[in-house]
Amino acid sequence: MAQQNEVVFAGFGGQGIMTAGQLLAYTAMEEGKHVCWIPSYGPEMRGGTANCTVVVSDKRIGSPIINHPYSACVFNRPSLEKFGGLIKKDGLLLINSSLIDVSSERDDLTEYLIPVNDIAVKVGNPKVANIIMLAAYIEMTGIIKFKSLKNMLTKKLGKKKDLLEINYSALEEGRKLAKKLVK
Amino acid sequence: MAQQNEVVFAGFGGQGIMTAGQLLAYTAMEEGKHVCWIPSYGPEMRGGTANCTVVVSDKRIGSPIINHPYSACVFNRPSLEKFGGLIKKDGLLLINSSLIDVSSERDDLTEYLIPVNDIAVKVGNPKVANIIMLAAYIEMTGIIKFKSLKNMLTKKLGKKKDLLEINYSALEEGRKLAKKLVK
Amino acid sequence: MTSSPTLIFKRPDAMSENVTHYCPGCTHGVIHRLVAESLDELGLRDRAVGVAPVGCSVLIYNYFNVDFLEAPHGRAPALATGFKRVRPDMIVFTYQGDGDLASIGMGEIVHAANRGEKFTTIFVNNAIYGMTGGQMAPTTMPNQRTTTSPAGRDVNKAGFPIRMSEMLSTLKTPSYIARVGVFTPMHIINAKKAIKKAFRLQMEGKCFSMVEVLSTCPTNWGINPIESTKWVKTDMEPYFPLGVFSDPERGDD
Amino acid sequence: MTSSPTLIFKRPDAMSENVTHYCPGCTHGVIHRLVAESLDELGLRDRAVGVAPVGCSVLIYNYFNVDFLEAPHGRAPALATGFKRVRPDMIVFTYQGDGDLASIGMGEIVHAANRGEKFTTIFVNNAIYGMTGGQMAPTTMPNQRTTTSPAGRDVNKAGFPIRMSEMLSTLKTPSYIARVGVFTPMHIINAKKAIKKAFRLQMEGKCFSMVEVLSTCPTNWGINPIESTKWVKTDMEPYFPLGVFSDPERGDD
Amino acid sequence: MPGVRIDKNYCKGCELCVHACPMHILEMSKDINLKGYYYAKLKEPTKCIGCQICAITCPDVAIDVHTHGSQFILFEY
Amino acid sequence: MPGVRIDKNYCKGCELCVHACPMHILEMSKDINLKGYYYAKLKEPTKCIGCQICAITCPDVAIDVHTHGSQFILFEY
Amino acid sequence: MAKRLMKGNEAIGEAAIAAGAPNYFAYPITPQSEVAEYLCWRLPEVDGVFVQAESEVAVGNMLFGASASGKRVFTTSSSPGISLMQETISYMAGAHLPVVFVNIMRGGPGLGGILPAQSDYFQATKGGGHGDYRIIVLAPSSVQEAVDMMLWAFDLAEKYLTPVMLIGDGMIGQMMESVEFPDKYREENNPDEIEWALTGAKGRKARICKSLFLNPEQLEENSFLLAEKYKKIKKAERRCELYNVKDDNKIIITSYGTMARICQTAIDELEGEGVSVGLFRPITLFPYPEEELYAEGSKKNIKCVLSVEMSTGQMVEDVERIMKGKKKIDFFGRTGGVVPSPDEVKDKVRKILRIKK
Amino acid sequence: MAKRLMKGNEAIGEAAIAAGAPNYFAYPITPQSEVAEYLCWRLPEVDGVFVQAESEVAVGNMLFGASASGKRVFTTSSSPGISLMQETISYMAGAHLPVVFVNIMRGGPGLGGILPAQSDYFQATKGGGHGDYRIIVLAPSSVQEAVDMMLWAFDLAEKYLTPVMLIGDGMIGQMMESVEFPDKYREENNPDEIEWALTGAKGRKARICKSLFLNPEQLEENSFLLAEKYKKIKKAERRCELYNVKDDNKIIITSYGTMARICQTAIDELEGEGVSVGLFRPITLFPYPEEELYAEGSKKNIKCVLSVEMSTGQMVEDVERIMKGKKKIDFFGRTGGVVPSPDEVKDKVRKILRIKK
Ligand SMILES: Cc1ncc(C[n+]2csc(CCOP(=O)(O)OP(=O)(O)O)c2C)c(N)n1
Ligand SMILES: Cc1ncc(C[n+]2csc(CCOP(=O)(O)OP(=O)(O)O)c2C)c(N)n1
Ligand code: SF4
Ligand code: SF4
Ligand code: SF4
Ligand code: SF4
Repeated sequence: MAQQNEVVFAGFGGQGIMTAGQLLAYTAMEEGKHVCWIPSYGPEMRGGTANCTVVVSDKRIGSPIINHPYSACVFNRPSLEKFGGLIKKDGLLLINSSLIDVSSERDDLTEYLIPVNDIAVKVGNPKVANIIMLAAYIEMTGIIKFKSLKNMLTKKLGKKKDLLEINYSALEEGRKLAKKLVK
Repeated sequence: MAQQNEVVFAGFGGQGIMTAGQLLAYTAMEEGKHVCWIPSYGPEMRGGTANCTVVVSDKRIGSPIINHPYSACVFNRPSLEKFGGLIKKDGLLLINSSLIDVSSERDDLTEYLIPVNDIAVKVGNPKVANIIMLAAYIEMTGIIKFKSLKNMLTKKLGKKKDLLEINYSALEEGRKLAKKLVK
Repeated sequence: MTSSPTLIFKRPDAMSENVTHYCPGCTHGVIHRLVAESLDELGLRDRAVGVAPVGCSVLIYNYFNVDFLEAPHGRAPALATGFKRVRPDMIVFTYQGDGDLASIGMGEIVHAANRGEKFTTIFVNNAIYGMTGGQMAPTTMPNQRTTTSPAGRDVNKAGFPIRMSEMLSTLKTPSYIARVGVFTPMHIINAKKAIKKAFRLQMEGKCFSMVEVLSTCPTNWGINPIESTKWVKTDMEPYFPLGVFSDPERGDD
Repeated sequence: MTSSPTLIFKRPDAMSENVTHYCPGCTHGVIHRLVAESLDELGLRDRAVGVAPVGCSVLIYNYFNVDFLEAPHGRAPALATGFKRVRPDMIVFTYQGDGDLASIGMGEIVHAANRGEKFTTIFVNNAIYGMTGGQMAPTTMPNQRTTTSPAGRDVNKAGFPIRMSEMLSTLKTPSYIARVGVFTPMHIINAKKAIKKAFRLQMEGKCFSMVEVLSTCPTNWGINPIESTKWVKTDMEPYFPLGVFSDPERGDD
Repeated sequence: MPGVRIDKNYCKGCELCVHACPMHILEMSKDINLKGYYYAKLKEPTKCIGCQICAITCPDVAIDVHTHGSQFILFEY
Repeated sequence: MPGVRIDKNYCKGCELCVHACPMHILEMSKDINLKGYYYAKLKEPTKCIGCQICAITCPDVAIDVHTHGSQFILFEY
Repeated sequence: MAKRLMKGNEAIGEAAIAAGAPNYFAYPITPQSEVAEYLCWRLPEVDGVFVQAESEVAVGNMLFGASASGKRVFTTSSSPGISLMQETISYMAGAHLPVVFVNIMRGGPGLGGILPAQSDYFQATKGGGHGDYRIIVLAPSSVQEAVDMMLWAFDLAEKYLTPVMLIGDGMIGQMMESVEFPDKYREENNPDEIEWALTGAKGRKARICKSLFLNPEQLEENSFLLAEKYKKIKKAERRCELYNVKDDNKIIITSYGTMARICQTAIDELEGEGVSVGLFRPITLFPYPEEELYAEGSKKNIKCVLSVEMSTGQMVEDVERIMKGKKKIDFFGRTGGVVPSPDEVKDKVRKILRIKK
Repeated sequence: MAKRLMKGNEAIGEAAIAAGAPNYFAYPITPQSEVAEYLCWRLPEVDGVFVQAESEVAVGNMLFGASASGKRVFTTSSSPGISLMQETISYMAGAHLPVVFVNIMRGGPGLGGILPAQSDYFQATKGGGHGDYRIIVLAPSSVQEAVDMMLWAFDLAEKYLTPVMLIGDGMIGQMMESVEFPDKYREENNPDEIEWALTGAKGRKARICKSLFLNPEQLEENSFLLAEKYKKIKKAERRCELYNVKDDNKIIITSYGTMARICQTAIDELEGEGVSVGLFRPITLFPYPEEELYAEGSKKNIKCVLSVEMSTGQMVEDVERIMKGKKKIDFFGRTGGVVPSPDEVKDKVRKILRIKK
């Protein structure tokens, strides 16, 4: 079977969850991959968790709904609780350790703790926590090229130079940390 | 097959067409027969002809719509034109000769001309033309008993003595004429 | 010395030659003619589209030399909105009875008026459902007998008749709204003016316009045509006063 | 000398213990409480039936200890009519948003009011469609930005906001119709009086009653709750003036 | 000199014109038309003042009005 | 002596009560409740006059008002 | 009770009263406005409720509200009016509410005409609204049957807590036949005895009548509950009538309502000509008497199952499905208000059997 | 044109513009309100018409009016909203008007929920309104297909002068996928070139757009005309896709829309386990690709035709009918917003084949 990767981004509304997923999807598409991004839009939306799933594949994508994704990036505790148990065996779980002080308690996953909020504050804008997570995720999976993501950010943010700079830093920080964690 | 008789009453609105049919149906029902009365309620209603069909039978009635009735009582010219050709072979056609100066031009029917409006005026109320026609029809076909019809009229008109008298006369006149015509 | 005769009153061009199916003395026919004359006089026949209701005037398209659409019961204002929005260069009008407009079509007329759709509505108020055989309408008068109010309209259960013109003219969106009658020649002459003005305002792209016309239904009222016109005057007009309720040219909006 | 404390303000009995799903600062919650308090104070909880709308308050039944019916979008007044007609001994109320009541449900509310149905409508006017994500409502203010009027409501295309209380009070059938606000404590106190009176009039079998409440939607207005209450005062109230528009006890009908 | 023409086959015999005519010169005929209606007709043609009121009144547009020469306009229509 | 009790788990942190209190004795806490909201709390309990205005304002019926002994009624509610 | 000669429309109204359901909400539409015209004076005599609504959308929703009270309620309408009730029917099915609808069908689509037709079969039996629901559909073929079925319809509606629809073509509404009503009319429901009725939360938890389930598992549960209900209905409530069904039948005609009576006349006349045809008349259209049709239709002697309808072919799809390819299926229909005559049916039969007249 | 990553709802809106149909009338409803939110700023850019109507009943009728002008028009809605349009759909079918409806289906019946479902199959394919009519029903399974089908839908609507409906579950509306639009967008229709369009009776006889035929023969004629049209459509416009259909398939799954994609994943995974299953995906639901299904489904190697739907079983009735008893028919469905996983489909297949996991 062809290569397919699935990732869930999950957290509170306002944490840039949807954007992170869309950025990944856009970039993968630009790289010529098949992609599908799908949000949850159910009753839990108001006040609860927000999440989206991105599927990236070399061939036409079957089910857009992934009950057991290969990987997840969880930004808050309810999300960990919801998705921690759903990840495929041998899958990957990235936990925002700035807000989550527990782990999945699974031993069949590769699991990393990344304090994305803390790093974001360090970088200079608490809003880029999602980008840091995304960068780390990409670094770890190689699902898309780091450079492509950077190009995509450049394209999307266009002339907002300041913002772009901070996002660049976020990317680098995420990548750096990922490299450190993995090795 | 069991005995079944069908008759169409047709004329202008206001000629008592529906009432004549209903009287027949009521009476036949009282006599224990199966009956079905059905009006036309189509687009022709406003300004056009009004008609109804009565089916009287010894057994459960099949089709309530009779495309080719055994008999018809037509009160005006458009009705003659509409139904004259539809009557079953060897059927019976009663024509209100007060308003219709032609005949069906069919030679396979028993056809009688009855000037019911003229007789009605003579009886004292132009509105009983329909009763005269009905009486004649009953006399000719024996579809119900004359007495039953009289009883029904008595029942329906109840205490309106004057009206009842005129209706009785109408019945008698109709019967008389029918007897004369048939023999 | 005799000259050849000139026709000073004749069937308007916008009307077809067909004899209507209306009952004798029913003033639907008068209202048809007023619409047709207005279209002719304003030169609009060529680019007019009418929207027929469900009601006695459901066959109105047979009586006009004008393109026509036939709407589901009550929805003519929605059809007119759809049409006019995609063809703002055309002249669109609905012709609706009181059951059609004030009962089932209440939502559509209020919203079309409120959006200020640039079409014209001719609202024929005859205080009854004509076509279906004389049932109570939202405009049926208190104590008026109909087939569904055999003891007369009971205002305690069915409420009072709805005055559409008054109601619609409370909307802030500019509009032309007038109530007229066709129960005497003088009233017909005034009705014509209102209808023509409604079309003129549409022509000028000004506003939504509606003319409510008090009409008769001799058949279902159970009285003759002359009695019917009298009944409009004595029984309907006091409750449904004639007049202009909203006028963009009067600057009262 | 300390006595044991008495509760002088507490959650009304007619309300359940559930935390609402409403956004922080949304005044739907206040209005719920006013209804519950009114039912309690009049002793009506036991024989009350509410009709929920489709809108943010679709789950209202979770917050009341009262029997509830959930209506199709806009049709609550028809359900209430049906219920009240067969159970005139019960107390029936609808709770409806502006999309529900003034847009899709226009026909139903006008006719229920016009028939003088003896139920009470709580009409929550927050100038927007809350539940579906902030689309334009019939009550959206001129130039107000919504997801379907991103450049602000264009009155030339969408018309002006509809003032339901004014419109319904033109009907001749007796009714109690008032507009209140809940944007300051003082307004809440007055709102309560109106709502309680509406229920009292129903209890007495007098008339149809409707209280329009100017409410907030901080989420879809995109401003915080305090700003929101201010916006009601500065932007909504001038167009939607508070007051009693129709009152059977004032004898103006 | 003005005059009216009633197309008897449009007429439904409602009598509104007869009632409306200010000169009282219309009446219902004793014959019926194709549709079975007693139609309106002119009783005293010479008295017609060309006011058009009968025509304006007729719901069935059965009436034409014509004139020989100029006609005094009684009202705007 | 009157007092208010705010059930922090009903509170959604809208701040309307803080704004409404005529005595300015409410404030938002620095902690969050179960739902993640910064909830309202009483800053200076002793200054409470039992006017009920905070409770009347609260959209989430998070506030109770009680009194020891009699309470002056400031308005009809 | 004595026999009465009554118009179908009026008899339907009286039958509802007999069923203890004197609560009627309606909007006029031909060919059934006589129901309202009858009930507007008849209901006050029995302390019933008559409301002329502003539209069919309102009618549906008045029924919705009234039904939730536990009282028996019904309406009558005709094709376009029934289309306007589809959203509400879906809601009431979802909320498990009993209610009886009568559709006196006229020609369609659109405004169509006012004469008899049977072209709303799909709408009634498959569900014209959205979502996984069905309604019970009954098809009377005489005025007496319409009366009997009204009584039965309320039983079914309450037994299964579901909307029930009687569909009859315009003839059923317009014709007068003799009819008997039960000697004893039923009492109205006492809402206090109904465990789901909204009667005020006095001394009990509040009740909620709804079709909203934001949680998909709960919504699915409700749909499965409905599916379970339909299964039970299919098992217990199928009804049909066989006419002239014999071992020498060459053809089985399937036909319902008054159309079936016309077929019956045709069958009688064919029998006289020595052509043996049987009639399978479904009385319940949902649940369709599937086993019964399959049993009759697949007998050795049968060459063809012929669906005769006043439509361009709707029930025939069910017949095809049910017959599972066992026999040739044929169709004859007239529509738009044209009522086929027995002669036309006979011609069609002869054509199938290649019999020259 | 370059690929774009777009949400289904927005792509559907853009596709209509590409189809030369920038005339949109709508009322908000989840899960498709983004179409309106997208078009309310996008349409003014292309001089299109955007009207937020007061209700879905009004939407349907605005489309009715606008379509009669000869311009291309469309709307989008979701299940309850579509139920409210049934009367008008029947009218437009009867009046032979082209129009495109999009139903982004949610769980029902009633208010139900807002999550994806396929339980409006009956309503769409059998006609939820009254009278003898059908509409063309298309079922895209990806955002790109939704776009392509929007273009095709307008072609079909105009070719056959009929309403066309795209039905997609909530996923189709909510997901983002890469999508391409045609390089050249179509021009809007020129009404003056359309012989039935209402353009003003200038120099020609007045045109009437209607579904009313009081004369039953004429109404029947119109119905027969419609029936003829549907026959042509059935002949020419059936579309389906086969996936993994091979001589060793034991089962053919029939499934449409995104549900088919889930089945596809299940099929891929089963293939890996050595279980061979084929997928028959109808792309047109009306006309249903009947011959094609029968051909594939009745092959010797097939044991069972399994209909997989997000409903309690609707399309399965058509499958039964079409398969004429040739094979065992089975059904698997989840509903109410519950989206079945590939695993559940696999389990069902294994169960049918009695394979232990
Ligand atoms: C949806 C629907 N409901 C009901 C009808 C039946 N119907 C036809 S005309 C009419 C009312 C007509 O009354 P009105 O609008 O007052 O017009 P009039 O006939 O008096 O001119 C009704 C209820 C219909 N055709 N469609
Ligand atoms: C028939 C139908 N159309 C549309 C919807 C979608 N819908 C749900 S709530 C709503 C509007 C809510 O707005 P409003 O009534 O103002 O209440 P709010 O949410 O602002 O309190 C709409 C359009 C629906 N559920 N049913
Ligand atoms: S029924 Fe009434 S409204 Fe209709 S044509 Fe006759 S008089 Fe006119
Ligand atoms: S969306 Fe608006 S109306 Fe709805 S709960 Fe939130 S603030 Fe209140
Ligand atoms: S008004 Fe017209 S229809 Fe009536 S009697 Fe005079 S000519 Fe005839
Ligand atoms: S008003 Fe209520 S919800 Fe808002 S902050 Fe105060 S206590 Fe909390």
